[in-house]
Amino acid sequence: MLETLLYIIAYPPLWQVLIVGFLGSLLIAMIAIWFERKTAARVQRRIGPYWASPKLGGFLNIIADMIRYVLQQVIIPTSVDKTAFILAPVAALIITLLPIVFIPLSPIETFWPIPSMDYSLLVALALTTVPPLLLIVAGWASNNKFAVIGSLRESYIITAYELIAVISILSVSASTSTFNLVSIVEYQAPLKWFIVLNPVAFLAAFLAILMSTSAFPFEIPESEHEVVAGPFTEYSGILYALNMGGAYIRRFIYSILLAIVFLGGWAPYTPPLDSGPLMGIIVPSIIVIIKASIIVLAMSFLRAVYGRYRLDQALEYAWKLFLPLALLGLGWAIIVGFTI
Amino acid sequence: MVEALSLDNIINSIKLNLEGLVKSISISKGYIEVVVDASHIVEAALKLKSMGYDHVKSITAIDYPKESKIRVVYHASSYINEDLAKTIIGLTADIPRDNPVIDSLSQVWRSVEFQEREVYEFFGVIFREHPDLRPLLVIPELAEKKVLRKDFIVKEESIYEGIPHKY
Amino acid sequence: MKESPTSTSDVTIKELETRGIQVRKIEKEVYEVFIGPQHPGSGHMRIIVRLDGDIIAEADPDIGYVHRTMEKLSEVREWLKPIPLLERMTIIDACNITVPYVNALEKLMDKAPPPRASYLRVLLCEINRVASHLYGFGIFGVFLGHSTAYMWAFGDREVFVELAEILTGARLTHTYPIPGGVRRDMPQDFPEMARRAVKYMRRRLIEYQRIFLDNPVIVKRLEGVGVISKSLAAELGIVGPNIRGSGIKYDVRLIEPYEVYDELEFEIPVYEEGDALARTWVRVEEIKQSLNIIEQAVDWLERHKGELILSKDDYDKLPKLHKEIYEKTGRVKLLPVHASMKIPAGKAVARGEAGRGEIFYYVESDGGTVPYRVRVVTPSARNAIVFKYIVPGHKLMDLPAIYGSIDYFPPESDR
Amino acid sequence: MKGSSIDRVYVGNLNIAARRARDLLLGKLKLGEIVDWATTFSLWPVHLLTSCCGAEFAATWSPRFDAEQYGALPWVGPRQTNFIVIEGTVTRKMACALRITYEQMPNPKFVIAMGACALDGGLFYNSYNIVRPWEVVPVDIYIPGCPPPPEALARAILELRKKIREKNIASKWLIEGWRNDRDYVSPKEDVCRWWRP
Repeated sequence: MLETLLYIIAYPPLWQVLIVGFLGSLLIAMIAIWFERKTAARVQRRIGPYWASPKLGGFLNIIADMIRYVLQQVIIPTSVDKTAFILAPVAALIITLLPIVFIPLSPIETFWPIPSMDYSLLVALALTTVPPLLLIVAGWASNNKFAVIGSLRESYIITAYELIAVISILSVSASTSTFNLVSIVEYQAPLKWFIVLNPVAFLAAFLAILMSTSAFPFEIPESEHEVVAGPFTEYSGILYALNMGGAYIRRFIYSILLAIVFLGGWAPYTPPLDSGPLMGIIVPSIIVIIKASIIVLAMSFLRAVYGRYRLDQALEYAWKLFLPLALLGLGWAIIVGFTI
Repeated sequence: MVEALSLDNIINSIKLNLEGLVKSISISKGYIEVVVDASHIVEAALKLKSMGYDHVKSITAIDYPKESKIRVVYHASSYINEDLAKTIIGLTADIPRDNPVIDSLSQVWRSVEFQEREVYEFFGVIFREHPDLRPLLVIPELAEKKVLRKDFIVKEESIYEGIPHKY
Repeated sequence: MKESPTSTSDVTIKELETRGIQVRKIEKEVYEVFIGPQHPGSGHMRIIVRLDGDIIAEADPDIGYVHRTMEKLSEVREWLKPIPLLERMTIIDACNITVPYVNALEKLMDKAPPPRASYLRVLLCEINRVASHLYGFGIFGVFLGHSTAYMWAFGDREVFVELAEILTGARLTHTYPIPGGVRRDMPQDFPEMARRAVKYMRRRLIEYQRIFLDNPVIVKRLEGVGVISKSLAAELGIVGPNIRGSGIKYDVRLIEPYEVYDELEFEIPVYEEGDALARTWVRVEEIKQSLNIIEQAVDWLERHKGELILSKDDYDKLPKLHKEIYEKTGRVKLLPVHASMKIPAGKAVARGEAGRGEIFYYVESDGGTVPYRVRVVTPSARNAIVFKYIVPGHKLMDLPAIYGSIDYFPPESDR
Repeated sequence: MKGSSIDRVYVGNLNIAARRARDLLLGKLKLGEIVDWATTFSLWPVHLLTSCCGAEFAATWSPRFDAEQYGALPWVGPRQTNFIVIEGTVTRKMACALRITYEQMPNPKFVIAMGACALDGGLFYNSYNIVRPWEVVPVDIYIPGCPPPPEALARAILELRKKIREKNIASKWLIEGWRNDRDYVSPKEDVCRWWRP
């Protein structure tokens, strides 16, 4: 009975897309928001959310916020382009979740959502670049000056970080000579994680993700002191929650990719090829999720420490510093590929 | 008595510089009052500026309904010159209440620009050649009422005396 | 960006108007953005910004959202009542704002406060100055997205708000100075508290420097932004830390010492750069100097216990009961006659150095029970001109940096 | 949908279905209470500063008082928030901004009027440039004081929470589409008449 249930849960579309992809990322996003508010509060010598659930350290507060947003009135101003206004955040969220389909969470073929993982890294990476475009659509459809400026900034940032993210994450392929994520994980035997072999590429990828998900110190498209809420200025209720949660979910999906590519995936545990659903998929996925969460939480912590850069400064850093860094990482990866 | 001496010096030099423009000059509490004719105010301001008075602290307008005049006082002082910084010159001009027009000093001192707008909205004083004469603080509807003039009466509850005053 | 609503054709305008949307044409080829009054980066004002690309072509401060007509109301209230009224304009810097008004009244009445009252005023003024600088610092921090700086500054500001509360009985609106003295004496254990607060704040300033002022992100944002040259600063007539950040050594406490500032030792920090970073540093250095002054004032007050805090002739007029209350609690209970007192006719000018800069009062009396005219020019009112002349030419993201660095406080500006 | 055959053909009677779904969600699943609970812990004030009580408003979220522990987090725009704190005097210019901000907020939304000036003018009762906030927006909670200390504002937030929970304001508002326990306030005169584009 339990065995059957486990097999049902571990059925790839269910497990990978719904449980890890949707529920997992929602949970991690909520934890990240909670963590962000709590650590910021701790650094700032206060308590942060608390009285909603004193025993859980105020975690239910985030759920309360979520329920409030979901059930609040949704205002669609008369001046917006209605179709794009409603569809953009929904589509952005769906496309944000899509890369999870191409990310293996276990070396066992039966638990993959797609039959072959040969070009999984490429496809997953390609899909992560789409959602920001929809943010631009959302901003443009809002017909609000702050939203337009916000989405313009987003577009500048996209051009800057996309190259860095792609080069630095793909650089591992130069070492492993494969786009197969499973092979990449297998290449990283317990002590050969790419964060150790190629820290430069990891740093570049980390910075690119910070820029991509507008985390501090690159929170420029939503920089509230010039452009209120950036592309989301006109959004209310559930549509705003989708947008706001979307950034965290995107950060989480990126982090899963990073955990697979740089942090050794499900290492140190490697499931034997004949293991059942519990040891074969659930445990490795949890290891990956934990690794990804650490990256997410590290990103959230930066809010407490940094201010934000100006747009031109961020772009300057991206083009003059992070891009060479990513290229250096690529060169490093080639050397790694030849030597190890 | 270095203070008083330098004060005398300053008064003398003002008298010298603004010769023919000054109607009267006197030491008031905290500032030197220099009264000039309203038509000469730009000239006087230019001369004060050349003496080193580089900014204006305040433009005060005072309404005297009995004498049917509005007095405009530019309190000028200096930043760069530390000796002059110790004194405030009150460049004063009287203008008729029913036709309050005076030349703007915004071409002389840029720091007066916003305060002239303020005097304009509260007293209805029109500054000629001001670059941007619009109400600054209140809505246009209120600016038309010239609220700081004495005939705009604000009711006040008071236990000591029957207020509002009649001016 | 230039393509957007500016060049909307007439047809679309008509179409939008039929849908009930207000449309108006903008003459220039610019993108007009209204920042405020409901905007996280505006406070109680609106800045109409016209953008050319990302560069601000024109900025027009639309102030007056907090204009509460203090000058007019002062004209209908008895001489003492404008004190609580006027301190509402800079509620975070209440004592500094009211001391020059009281000074002006004292000039008109030819009355001088006893030295102890002067020292108490200076003490509260400096406590207020620290609190007000920390307020500005916190707002500045959050404008740059640095919420920790905001929280720290506001948390530490509470220390000084608490000190002021112990001294005067009110968190913000102290109504402390009155013509001829102050309203309350210092509590017995106050010096100890003040010294501890000073010690604590000195330590914290080092931490501020680590997390905020030396933070590479913040330095990058502030360096060379909003540069006001020395001559331009003088021409615009801006005041306070802003002008001292531009290399002009002008501080009313130095130029025309009021109260007992000539007996105290302190320095006026001056920076030559004139950019946003220099202005921030001036504020931090000023906090340090204010802490020194607090220590000196507290020392003096401890050495001169038991002196009067009200001028001699006022004290002699008090009935026996009120004198007893004063002896017991250190609280001055005023007579009703104070409320309806008459001040000899005349006009007086007084200036003082508030947290944000020089505050100027012109008070005219016609010998009645109410002022004939009270003109107050606040530091922020004079700094407002910066928006018009300094902001253009910068990027939109520099606007909060400049706004925060000049420490503009709209209620103060609007009166 | 009356008279149209579409609703009958595909999903039965839409009205009855909606009513049943509502009864199920509100009656058995207590969705209404969940909404009220969520609203009480998610009162996000909008960033609108009307006057000098803003100093105490800011202090309320400072580390010493930290109103964020009650789940209240000042947020950027009116669209994303549900709660206005009127910090003191509302001038004629600000009344326009206040009304627009209030109308831009999604339901359910609440207003706390802070300070004596927001009650009835306070020190500025006879000023020519102020309006009473209750003439502009419907106010839920008033806080006296000039300025009220941060504790008072925190208390007001707690009182507002109590009110929402006891009267089920948030859920009723969502179900009925408007708020029934309080009169609808619309300004007698056009508060934005001075603003002519």
